[in-house]
Amino acid sequence: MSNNFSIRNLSIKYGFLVLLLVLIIFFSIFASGFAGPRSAVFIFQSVAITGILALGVTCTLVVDGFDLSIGSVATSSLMMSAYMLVILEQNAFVAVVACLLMGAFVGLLNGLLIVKMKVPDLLATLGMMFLLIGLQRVPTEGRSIATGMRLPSGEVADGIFPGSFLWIGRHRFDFFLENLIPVPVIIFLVVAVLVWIFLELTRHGRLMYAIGSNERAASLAGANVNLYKILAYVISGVTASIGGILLSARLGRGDIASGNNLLLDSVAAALIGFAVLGAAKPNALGTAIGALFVGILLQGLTMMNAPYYTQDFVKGGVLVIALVFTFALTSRSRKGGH
Amino acid sequence: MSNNFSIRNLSIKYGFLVLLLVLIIFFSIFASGFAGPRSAVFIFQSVAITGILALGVTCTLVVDGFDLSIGSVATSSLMMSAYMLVILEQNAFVAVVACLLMGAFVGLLNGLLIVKMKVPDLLATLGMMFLLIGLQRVPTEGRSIATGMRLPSGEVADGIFPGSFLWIGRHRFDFFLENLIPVPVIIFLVVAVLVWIFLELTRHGRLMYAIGSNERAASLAGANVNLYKILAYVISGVTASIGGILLSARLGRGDIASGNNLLLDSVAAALIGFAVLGAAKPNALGTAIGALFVGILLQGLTMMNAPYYTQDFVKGGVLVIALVFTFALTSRSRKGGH
Amino acid sequence: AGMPAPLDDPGKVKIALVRYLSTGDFFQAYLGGVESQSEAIGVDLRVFDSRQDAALQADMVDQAIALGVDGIIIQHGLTESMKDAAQRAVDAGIRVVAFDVNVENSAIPQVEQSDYMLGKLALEQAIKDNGNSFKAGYVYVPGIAPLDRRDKAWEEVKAANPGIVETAVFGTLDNPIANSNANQARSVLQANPDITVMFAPYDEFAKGVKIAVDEAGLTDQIDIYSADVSTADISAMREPGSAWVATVATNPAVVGEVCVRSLAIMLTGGDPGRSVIVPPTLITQAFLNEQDIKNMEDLGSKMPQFQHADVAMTEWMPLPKR
Amino acid sequence: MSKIACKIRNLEKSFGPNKVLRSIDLDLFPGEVTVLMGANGAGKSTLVKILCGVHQSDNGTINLFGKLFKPRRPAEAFQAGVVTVHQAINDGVVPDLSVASNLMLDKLTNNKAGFFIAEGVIRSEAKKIADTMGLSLDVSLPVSELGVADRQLIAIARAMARNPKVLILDEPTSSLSAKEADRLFQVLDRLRNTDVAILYISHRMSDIREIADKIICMRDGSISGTFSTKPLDYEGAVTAMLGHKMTEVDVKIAKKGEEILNLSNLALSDQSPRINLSVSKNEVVAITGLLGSGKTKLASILFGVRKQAHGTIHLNGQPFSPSSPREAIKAGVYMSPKDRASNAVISDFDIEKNLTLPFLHSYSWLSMLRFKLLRKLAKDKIEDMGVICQSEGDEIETLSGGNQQKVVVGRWLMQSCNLLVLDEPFQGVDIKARRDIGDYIRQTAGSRATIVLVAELDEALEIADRILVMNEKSLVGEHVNDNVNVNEILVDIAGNNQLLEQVSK
Ligand SMILES: Nc1ncnc2c1ncn2[C@@H]1O[C@H](COP(=O)(O)OP(=O)(O)OP(=O)(O)O)[C@@H](O)[C@H]1O
Ligand SMILES: Nc1ncnc2c1ncn2[C@@H]1O[C@H](COP(=O)(O)OP(=O)(O)OP(=O)(O)O)[C@@H](O)[C@H]1O
Ligand SMILES: [Mg+2]
Ligand SMILES: [Mg+2]
Repeated sequence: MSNNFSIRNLSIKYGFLVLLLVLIIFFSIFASGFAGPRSAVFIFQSVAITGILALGVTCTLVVDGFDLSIGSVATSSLMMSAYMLVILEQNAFVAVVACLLMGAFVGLLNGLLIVKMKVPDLLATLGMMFLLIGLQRVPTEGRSIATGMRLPSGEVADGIFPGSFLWIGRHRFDFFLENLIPVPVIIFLVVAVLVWIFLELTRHGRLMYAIGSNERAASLAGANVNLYKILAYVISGVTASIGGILLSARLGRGDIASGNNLLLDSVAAALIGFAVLGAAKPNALGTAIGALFVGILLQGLTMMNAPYYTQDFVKGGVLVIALVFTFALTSRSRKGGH
Repeated sequence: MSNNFSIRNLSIKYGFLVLLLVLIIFFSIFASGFAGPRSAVFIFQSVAITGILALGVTCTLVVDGFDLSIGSVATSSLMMSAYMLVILEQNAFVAVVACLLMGAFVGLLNGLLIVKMKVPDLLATLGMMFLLIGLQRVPTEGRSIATGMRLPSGEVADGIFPGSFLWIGRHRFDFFLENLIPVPVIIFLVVAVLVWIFLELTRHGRLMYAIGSNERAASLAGANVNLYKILAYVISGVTASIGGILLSARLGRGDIASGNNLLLDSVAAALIGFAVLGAAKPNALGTAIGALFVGILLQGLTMMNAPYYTQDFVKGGVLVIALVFTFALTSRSRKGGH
Repeated sequence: AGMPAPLDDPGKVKIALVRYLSTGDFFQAYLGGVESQSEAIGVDLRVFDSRQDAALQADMVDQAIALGVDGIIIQHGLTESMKDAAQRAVDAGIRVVAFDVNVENSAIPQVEQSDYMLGKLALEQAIKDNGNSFKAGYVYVPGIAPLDRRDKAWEEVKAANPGIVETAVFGTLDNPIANSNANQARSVLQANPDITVMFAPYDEFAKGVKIAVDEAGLTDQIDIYSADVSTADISAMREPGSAWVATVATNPAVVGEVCVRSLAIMLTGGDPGRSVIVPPTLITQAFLNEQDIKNMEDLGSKMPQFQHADVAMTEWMPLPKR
Repeated sequence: MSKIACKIRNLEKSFGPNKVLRSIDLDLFPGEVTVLMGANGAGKSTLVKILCGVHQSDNGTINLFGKLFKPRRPAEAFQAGVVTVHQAINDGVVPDLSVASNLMLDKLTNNKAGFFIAEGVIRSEAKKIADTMGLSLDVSLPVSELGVADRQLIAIARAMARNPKVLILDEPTSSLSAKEADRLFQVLDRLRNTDVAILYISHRMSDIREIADKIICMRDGSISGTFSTKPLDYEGAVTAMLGHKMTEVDVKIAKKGEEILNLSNLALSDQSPRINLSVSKNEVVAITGLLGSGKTKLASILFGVRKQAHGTIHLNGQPFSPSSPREAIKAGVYMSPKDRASNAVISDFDIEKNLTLPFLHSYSWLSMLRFKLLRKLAKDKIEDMGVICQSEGDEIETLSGGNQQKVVVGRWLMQSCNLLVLDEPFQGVDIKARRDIGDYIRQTAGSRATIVLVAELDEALEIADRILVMNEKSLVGEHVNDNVNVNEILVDIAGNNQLLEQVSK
């Protein structure tokens, strides 16, 4: 069957990519300002943070889990970095490390809840989500953190977001053009490649897929199921905290209202990834492309001056059509009966 | 095993209810005004809408599906009822029927996407969610709908929310006390009882549970798998639209709003339901109690003047502890090994 | 017609509106004002919607720069994320105005609807109606810039009037906001039956509180003071026996118009001033009932100061058709 | 026999109040195949699961080559050289991964293996492993597309390649036919010669006769007999396992009623030969044949799961062409599918719910279930089928493999029908229960036509009035089960004489 280069198999494999291409061509023609390296970088930039989160959630999907806490881990990391810098007046390095540790710790907690306490994944991470949403607001009583803010104690916070920290979110490397590629885009690409290598090319990744497909069989074959599941949630926690650090460095402030849409957008990207290259399962390449897909769509629509509500509508519509196309074809070619 | 009245089995079965009781007692003592029939009615009132949505999502969980679109179906129903009443100047009956049909239709679409097009449930309903979020804003170009509003055409909308429609959201029946029980609470209880009867006492419910556990075996035992899956999504769509109607009747206008919190809160209620009476699976009674649990917590904290962020925190914390308790015990008593 | 260069050539000048917030009536009406004023002066408008993503909003400024627009309106956002982007725009020779966000740039005029004044006027009315000694419930969610500015007014009034007791603070931005706040307000009223004034300085909050007050049957006992207004708010305030007695608002469409006019003045080489403040208007239930006002348009025609703000005006400035 | 490979003393295990293993003493020697016999629910799999680290014993010790052995996880058992093929076939394979990854799963879980995997190496090594078991599969196919026999072979092949010191096989041939089983025995012979200690569990006497060096019998969680002097006393072993003597089956050919099912010129798939068959009321027809000969295909066509390529089916004289199991059931055609884990067991349900699943509509009133009736019917059926359990409310997952099988077959005996198709109904069922169920099927056969699809000839001989042989999707032989010549049937099954020699060796 794998040697069968029928039109159907080609469309399963490349249908989604063709759709992406068609979109790009369409927008290049009809949306002035869409084509061009800066616009392309902008698209990458706009999806970098959701993309990084989506890659983490992909790892949990691989072990047949789900992480609803990523959005709140990211915003906690955003608040935490601001707290470290502005209120505790730490340096950038300490802030970054603290956030990464926090992400890993939350992931570990999620993993332990799921693995040791047998709490269903959705439930454990949902509880964690509410917990973090509350917790991140306690130190400042729900206020955003910015230099010069007045603390509950009455003092004024003197710390600042140092340049070295802002660099992570704002610096742009020259690449053919001056100041072209922002650091978050590089980080996104690096995370994507790392997660891809991990899932596709290492035996650990393969075992994680095995666990996701049949946990009991994997365990009976000697895989340390608990360890790998915890690992998946730790990865997810760490990537979410990376996302939060980038957000913080881009905003330059611990903004309490930012990051609301991160969860749904990154889940969307990870799920769209199912359709890429006919994988029909969570995969890193698909997730990255899924994130770009959404970015391209939104950028194109913005460039065509479409009102904000049509963006959701078109996003949903294109999503449904693309998915119907891919999955209906995939499933039909798969089986004749039982 | 079922005759084993050990402490562990008792705590699995009644642990969550005991926790609920403890909460109620705690708040009755420490939150002035918490105890009493009117306060109890508020709690029911405050969770009626999420509870109704949660009961729908429970049906999709039973067939091992998931409906991410409920929040947006509810807000679409909210907008649609307002559109019917204020702009098309229809009567309450027509508006209600139209919303219910819309909910059923969206559920049908979700079901067909999942069953016929083999799109994974999360993905199909996510696409539908975005689609609806966009769609509900198109007719009014993102404006809320209220009597006297100026339409894009320049005319003024003269329709009103008739008393018969507002009655659905606002009327209170006498019950021992005057004006005690609001219509939404009655509807919530009726929906809960109906869904409970359907899932627990009818053969259709049992077949749905069978499908959720082993779809292929259920099909080979003669169950009409596709029909029941579609039915689950239709139920979910209809209950979500009922939620939207109640929201509309309570607000008295077609408010542009996102349903994100409705989605998360009702998913939380449905998932907490897993822990009630040691069910460890989706169930209607658990879902209703899960919704009440959240309502009691929020009502009590609000009455104790706790800042809003502590509410999320406490909600998450109590959730996690309750779940750890229930699931860790359940799983240990269930099996000796993995 | 009769406009100074470069506005004398309709369609030649391009401006961009870069938004942080877009969902809701205020923002929709604001956009309407921007659009109609842009049309009146004949400039080509592009709208960038970051949907509450502050980082994306900064990038959108860069995109607008890359598109070669002549002027940019920054609508809301965060100082920290917008400051650099705004500076880049200025460096690129683009005229910029900022609405309700301080980008700390002397080349950029600041259009404001003065949230502080919104809160202040509403509270003054409350004291006028209820005296300077009452028990109040306050709806507030910290961390949201305009609410924080309105909170300043509340803190000041409280400090100046020791007789005003803040019995309960609550509030949530959980969607749908009015419904969630109704649930909270319901609990608060149950726990604190002696509250007589509710200060809800955001109309979604006020709507929620009104629903709760109605449900608790306390319409006669409680007065609600709020900020912002919309057609739906007007009908809620005018319901028979409504507890929502006053709100203070600027017309969002007027604010949108003022932003475009300020930018137009800058494009023609003029100076609208460092700070352009659109004055708020007090709207009472009694006034609405007296004048039989049904919607925003009626309000505009019965209240000229609401229809048009005489700021950022020049003699050549064309106004949108009413 | 010099050294003991595995020495078990006083091993005990209970699940709740249910004592499953009572003071088990057992020795395994290198280079010896120890066969463990026991009725369904005797505790064989539980013993295996303790040996491989899935369950922990409540009491007792295990010594492995003189060292104390108490594995807490499967990985620990592997490290000590104890390799297991489990009874539940789906516990042995990962459906979403390719055949190659499945065969190499052990390499992947080995902590000493490298960080990266090379797809090419995996494939070529997997091919080698596949060859040892004579698996001729495209190793890049996902396992989800394979049938149950291939899955079982993959699990076995992987275990063989792991260089075990102690190899445990829990009913490895339950889904295999004689041909594949024979290949397994060849490989086991090789391992025996390299001093591997083998524990072999099976309900098939033909396997046991072929492979056993020693037989140990279990009854109700205790050892009830050990047989090690050659020639082995097979009948004595069966008696020790059951606690009483096994009666001989004596099939009395029943009088045929009117014709129920008629297949004319039916082709299972394109280009396959045409099948003609008539089955009558009160008749039990067994169809036997090698794996992949088309038995399951025939059953799926009759049950509306797939469509025939050509030909027609008549049921009670009417054309019959169901498009789903639901329609087939409505027409009175019931089928118990093979591969219970994938196709029949509802793992979240208890016994009662599993038993009554297909006919809920007739046990409900206005859609409302009649719980009392359901419970009573379930109790009766548990009795009829001899399911060993605590009550009808037991979760099906807590039953032993054979007892689960009884439940899913019993489900289709809850109501009378026109045509009953049983696909491998005796998979994992012990010899006594098999006879009892066979008797029960024959007793109730009067009202319907019955087709039983079995790969084991013994099973066919015990139950059928008529035995048909299927080979390469066509019916190649028909034998009335009355003093049949077994060799003739074997010839038909094998399809050619060369294979026959192997099979009847
Ligand atoms: N996880 C479990 N929980 C409760 N009881 C169990 C569990 N696993 C097995 N049992 C019980 O232990 C007993 C022995 O089961 P086991 O699977 O060892 O039998 P077996 O000898 O392998 O039978 P079979 O020949 O049918 O495979 C049975 O009564 C079974 O119901
Ligand atoms: N576990 C399974 N999963 C998916 N499909 C299966 C499974 N078991 C059997 N099948 C399907 O059953 C049909 C028949 O399989 P196959 O031709 O391999 O064997 P058969 O000869 O019909 O059965 P048997 O081995 O009983 O003689 C095929 O369509 C096959 O895909
Ligand atoms: Mg799932
Ligand atoms: Mg067994």
